Amino acid sequence: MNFDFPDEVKAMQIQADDYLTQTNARAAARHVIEGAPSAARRDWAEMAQMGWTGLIIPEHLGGNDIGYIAQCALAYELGRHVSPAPMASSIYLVAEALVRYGSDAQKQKWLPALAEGRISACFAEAEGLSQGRGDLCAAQVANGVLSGVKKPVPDGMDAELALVVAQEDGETGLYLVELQASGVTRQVVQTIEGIREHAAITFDKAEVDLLVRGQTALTDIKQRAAVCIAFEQVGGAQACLDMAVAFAKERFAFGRAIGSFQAIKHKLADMFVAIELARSNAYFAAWALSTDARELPVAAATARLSAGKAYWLAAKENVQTHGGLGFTWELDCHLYYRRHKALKLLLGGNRVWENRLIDGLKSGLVEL
Amino acid sequence: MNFDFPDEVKAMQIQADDYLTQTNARAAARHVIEGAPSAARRDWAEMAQMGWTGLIIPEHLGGNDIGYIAQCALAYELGRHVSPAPMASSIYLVAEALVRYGSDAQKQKWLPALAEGRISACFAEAEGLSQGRGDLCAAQVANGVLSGVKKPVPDGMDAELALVVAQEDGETGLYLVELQASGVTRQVVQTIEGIREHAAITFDKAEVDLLVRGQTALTDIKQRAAVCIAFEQVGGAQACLDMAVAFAKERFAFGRAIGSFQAIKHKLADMFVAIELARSNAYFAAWALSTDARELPVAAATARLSAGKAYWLAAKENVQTHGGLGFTWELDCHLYYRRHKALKLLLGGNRVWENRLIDGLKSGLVEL
Amino acid sequence: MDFRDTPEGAEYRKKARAFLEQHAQLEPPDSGRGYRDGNDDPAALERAREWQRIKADAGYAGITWPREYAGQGGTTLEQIIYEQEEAQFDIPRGNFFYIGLGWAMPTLFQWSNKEEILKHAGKVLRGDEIWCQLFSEPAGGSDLAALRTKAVRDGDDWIINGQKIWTSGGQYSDFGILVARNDTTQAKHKGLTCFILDMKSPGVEVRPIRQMSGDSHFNEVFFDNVRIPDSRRLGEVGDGWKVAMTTLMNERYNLVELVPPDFEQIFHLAQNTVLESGPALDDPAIREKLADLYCRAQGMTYTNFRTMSALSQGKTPGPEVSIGKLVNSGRLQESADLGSDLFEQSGMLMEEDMPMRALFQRAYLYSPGWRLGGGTDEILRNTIAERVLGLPQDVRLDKGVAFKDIPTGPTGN
Amino acid sequence: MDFRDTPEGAEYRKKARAFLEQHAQLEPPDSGRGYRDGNDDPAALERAREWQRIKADAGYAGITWPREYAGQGGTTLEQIIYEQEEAQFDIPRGNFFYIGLGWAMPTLFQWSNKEEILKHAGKVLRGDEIWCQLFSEPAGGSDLAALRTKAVRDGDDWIINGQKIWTSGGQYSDFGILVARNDTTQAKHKGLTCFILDMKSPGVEVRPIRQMSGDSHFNEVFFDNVRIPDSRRLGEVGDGWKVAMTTLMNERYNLVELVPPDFEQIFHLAQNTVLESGPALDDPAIREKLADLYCRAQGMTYTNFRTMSALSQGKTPGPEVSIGKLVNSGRLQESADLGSDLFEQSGMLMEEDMPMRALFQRAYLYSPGWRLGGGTDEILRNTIAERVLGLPQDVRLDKGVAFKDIPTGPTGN
Repeated sequence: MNFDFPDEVKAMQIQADDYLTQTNARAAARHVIEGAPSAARRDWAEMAQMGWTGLIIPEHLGGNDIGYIAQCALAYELGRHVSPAPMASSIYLVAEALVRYGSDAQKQKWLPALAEGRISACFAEAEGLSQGRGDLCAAQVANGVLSGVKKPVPDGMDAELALVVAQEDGETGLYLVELQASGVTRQVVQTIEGIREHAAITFDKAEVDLLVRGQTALTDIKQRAAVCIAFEQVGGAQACLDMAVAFAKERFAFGRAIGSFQAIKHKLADMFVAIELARSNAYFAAWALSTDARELPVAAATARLSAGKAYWLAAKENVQTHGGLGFTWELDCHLYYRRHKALKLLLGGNRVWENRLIDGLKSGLVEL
Repeated sequence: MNFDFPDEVKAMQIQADDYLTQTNARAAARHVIEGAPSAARRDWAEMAQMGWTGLIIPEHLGGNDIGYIAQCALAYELGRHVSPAPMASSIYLVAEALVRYGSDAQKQKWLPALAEGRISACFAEAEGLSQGRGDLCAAQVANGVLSGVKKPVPDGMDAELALVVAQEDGETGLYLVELQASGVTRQVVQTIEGIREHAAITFDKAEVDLLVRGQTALTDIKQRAAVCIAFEQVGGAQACLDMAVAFAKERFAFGRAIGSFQAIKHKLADMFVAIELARSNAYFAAWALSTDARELPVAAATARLSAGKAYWLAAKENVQTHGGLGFTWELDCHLYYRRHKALKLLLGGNRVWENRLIDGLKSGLVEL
Repeated sequence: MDFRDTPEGAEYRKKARAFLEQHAQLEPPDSGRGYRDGNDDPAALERAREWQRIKADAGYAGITWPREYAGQGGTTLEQIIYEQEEAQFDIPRGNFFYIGLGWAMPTLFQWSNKEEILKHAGKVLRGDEIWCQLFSEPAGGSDLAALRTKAVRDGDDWIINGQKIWTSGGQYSDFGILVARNDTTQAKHKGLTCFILDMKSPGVEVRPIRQMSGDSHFNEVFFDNVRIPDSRRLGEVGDGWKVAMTTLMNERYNLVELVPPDFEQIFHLAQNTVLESGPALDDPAIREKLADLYCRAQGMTYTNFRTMSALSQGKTPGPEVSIGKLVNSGRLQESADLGSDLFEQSGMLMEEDMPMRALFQRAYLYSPGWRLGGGTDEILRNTIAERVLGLPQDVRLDKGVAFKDIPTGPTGN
Repeated sequence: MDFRDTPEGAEYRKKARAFLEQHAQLEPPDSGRGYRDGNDDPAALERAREWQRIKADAGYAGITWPREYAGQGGTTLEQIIYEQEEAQFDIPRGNFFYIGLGWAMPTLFQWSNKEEILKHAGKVLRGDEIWCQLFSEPAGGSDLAALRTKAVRDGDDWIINGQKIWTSGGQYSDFGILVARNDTTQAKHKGLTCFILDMKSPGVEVRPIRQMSGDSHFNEVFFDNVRIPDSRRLGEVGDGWKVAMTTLMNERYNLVELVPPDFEQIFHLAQNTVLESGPALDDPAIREKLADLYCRAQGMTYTNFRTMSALSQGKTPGPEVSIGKLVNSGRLQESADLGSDLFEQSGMLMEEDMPMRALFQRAYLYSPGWRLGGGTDEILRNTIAERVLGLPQDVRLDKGVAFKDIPTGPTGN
């Protein structure tokens, strides 16, 4: 049994941590939220140079094909440093969809550009307020063109390529759309997160290229991305715990470190417990992702729910542990508090994943 | 505004506390659970003498008609002392049903006997495992006789009279059944609670006397009883908090009272908060009960849910605060832990009452 | 048992309501009004001042103030009744004056002299003079008394150096009540003294603090050799903690104020949201959460009834008054989280066209502050445990130790 | 990344499974087996002893014991693999021998001598000798070292007076490891000494404790001038805490054992229960609770995989091992509560014809004990905070104070 990242992945993870520390990913996140998103773009090219964008892309298409385990380890670091890079949009979702469902021509056209960081991509599913309902999708494709409005689309302002969920003849499909083409207009929308720019994208008879039809493919892509995002969530939660522990050791009140009070100690112990459970579940999901195991639907849902819960606890109680300071803009606590919500809602909230988990158990996908 | 018990009710409450302390209601509860239920019977007669059984029964029918507020205050004390008296069965449920729905003859026949404590009564609704479903009731009445099995029936072993929920021609009805009559057999069943004897009652063509037809009457009686039981729950929770606080002040570990550790302090503070919220909700429900207010369905559900939640927290964390000792038979912690479950499940669990609450809000029963 | 007003209370409520109906509209449940909405608008202060004058003229300002200081000589109950009614109306919000009205002046009534009080009372009542509270310091936090701002006697003056934080309204305040340390060789709670500070004194600098939500409702205030005449001292030298506590007791009471969204809003939201499975309000998992929030909301409403009952009978309210802020800040954060989750991926949107102008999303960002300000959750639990339940104090390392010798960091330990 | 066994582990598992299949049947998920089921049957000990002999003969007893003491010289991993497999079979339960096998003998291996060890090892392996642990005292609780049982030297003997509590298996034990205080003028953790006690010695009295569930799985043990020869001392005089800790470290690890109902049972129950609205498993509120329980159950399963990975690579497991008991006892109580609630009014019934023989109802009554034994929730959180997160210790009033001078009650404070 070796239920741990392999050594070469751990080495890559340390490199990633170094890079994100040196380039100060948290500061980059702060630039975006303060209205200067350009730094994220520079980092994106550098990340591609280090091979981060090509981990699941075959070598002949410009990637390095190192695999999903490495991608999960990297996701953990990106989450921990609350990076604003469009990795989830471009790679976990769009590159993933291309790798699994793209034609040779589609792969040739887009994957090298994504692997080399020349472009970024976004995943456009939500449609504003109707989005509580997965059965409703107003965006329509007919005669090869798409009309409709998608919002919020994370990383949608900068991306060259969108993967759009739309209906055609009453069936759900995934369509590739070039965003510089005519019939596409974009507008920044304000969200709770702010660390990634979100767009409202209006398609008015925009040309599309069908990637794949059917709800199954959509579910497949989302649950695969959910595994990587669970690692981002666990990483974010760990960063919150680390911040809170460091602060509790240094901050004194009533003549002693606040970390010597049980109210703080037990709060942080509970965070630790939630994070370790989530980490273990994420590991299993990474294995299921990397081996295309039949357990994947249940494993992905378990990892996601557990990571979301740990992140919520860690994000809010990190603010609380920091006291008034934690509530200031100046400290980084709020970056994680904001990001928590974005990661929890991206790909659908808990209700969706609880159903997927229980339905998976009912149909015997895993042995109890 | 006088959102508090009136002085005369408070005086009665003090008397009740004195009586229950002097006669050692907790010890009586212990006798029942240890298999000697006779003490409860003796106390029942004394309680009747003090007028506790006649609070909602008109004077001309042997009661004192002091009213619901007094009955709620008394319920609080009975709950606090975890009394084994069949008050909920005989009075909150059966006497209540007779007062509200009985014919003159039925009232004449039963209410004086109940008010004077000459008999006790029980409420027979549950039917073993099918009972999760309120839409299923296998007990059937035809041609004036009842057949079916009811279990668990709290206080069913001792009672002379049962109020039975049964179906006749597809409609739910409430029927009075004399338990010493032929066609009735009873057997003790073991329950989590143990503080009140529970029976399985088999009716084999037992003669019945129809009290009232219809689901509405059943719902009405249950929600009225739920208010009194909420007071028992709040009283029980308060007793747990009092025990835990006293223990935390006296028990020393690491050279100091365990009540000086934040883990214990904050646990007990949380109990206090839950209990005060529940108490306030119970007060409002008592007002609604005593005035037949249109808010009653929502008020009863709110009081019940909130009291159940406070009792669960207080019952389990009282055991926890007492440490290993709390887990022994010798201490009284477990009496409350057991009773909590009985009161939560009697009249139906949380799901039932959550639906009643939200449905009540939807139909505008209360102003938001 | 009755929760209706006493005849006098009912009469007062009727009049207050008539006054409000004459001057304002009822606020609809879906107005989306959030914490300090409109406060950042430059014209907000002027609008609030206008409303304050209308209230003062009608006798609804300084309801509990003594008549000799231009107050109404009314009861706390009347004050509460008025606030309950006002909360239902769409009036200019902003909370510019509540420190002066509810905290600063009552402290002066107890610790200052008639002449000084009369200089301010009328202006405060009409919103012409604004006060702030200068207590919290960066090094203090929950350990309120650990403050380091120094007051050194110099002839008839005191010279102040140091820094305060979380000063609400510092930027537009005319005066503040300041507590500073006059002697570091005394124990922590001793050696403190209170003053009235003219905020326009040389050496006072006010800088806004940006909160995690992006708003700036608070300030840091720096003192660089600021002079305060000894005549503006409140209480004796060394009595500063006692003086400060008068005011803080008021604060604890006042902070039980409800911040939107309350239950009404989350219910409204669930009622108007449709999920795949049907109306959100019919989903059992959502019903369970709403029922729980309702139980706490009503629990607080009826707990306030109990407090009002005590007040209307001239009694001191029971220990149940201590639960308000803890309960309310917890359910605020939960409601905000639940409300933004209802919309799945779109729940992140903070656009104006979101239901109730994205009230739940905004509340998600301001709710953490409510678990901190006016006593953290942890401090409030301690207070309940010690003052209500009578549990022993935690071991105190700082008790009876000279302030300068109390450890303030890991190396000093 | 792989959670399959190593080739050696797989081989070991295969053999263990073959052995188990030869001697026992798989246990079905609805067997309703609860905590210590069958333990109270007078014949249980004999059945358990029989099974223990079969295991010993096949080499599945004392898996990690050194070969020189009749053990298998195997790895912790092999031990875990065997236990994982055994847990799936319907074998005689009773836990009569685990203190001897897992705690007492390993302590002797470290602190006793070959001659003494060889006197016991073979008998313990075959279930012919039973051991108990004599640590906890009424005044101790979470403050384990606060024990008062006295050991006074008298020639070549020690004379023991005092009382122990929570002694599992005290009534049928042959020997026990006792820790007693030999010097009250030393600090709490000093002045303690460990002994091997022959439970048949004159002056030893064992009385059962009745638990809140009505069962009696534990005892009080009283010592009235009990004599122990100095040759049965473990470690030096005054080293008792160190010796006791060897054993307790083993205990913390062993207690991560799962007690039914686990997720499998609650899922099975929900799957087979029909509510008014349809199958319980399709109710969103129940789905939410089950999903949460599943996340914690799997979280523990995979956390154990991480521990096993470390062990199979010869590394020390990481800090994640410390979460097991806290997580498991919490979800045990929640599952028991949820499972009994599913049946509304009938959920109180404890009859044999309830689903899984009323497992959930029985668990409701035994689950509180799991939050207490082997370290309370509160102590476990402290341990995680201090040992894993490195947070500072709480202020300790008893540190370095002579045991006799440590306050033990309100008057002594």
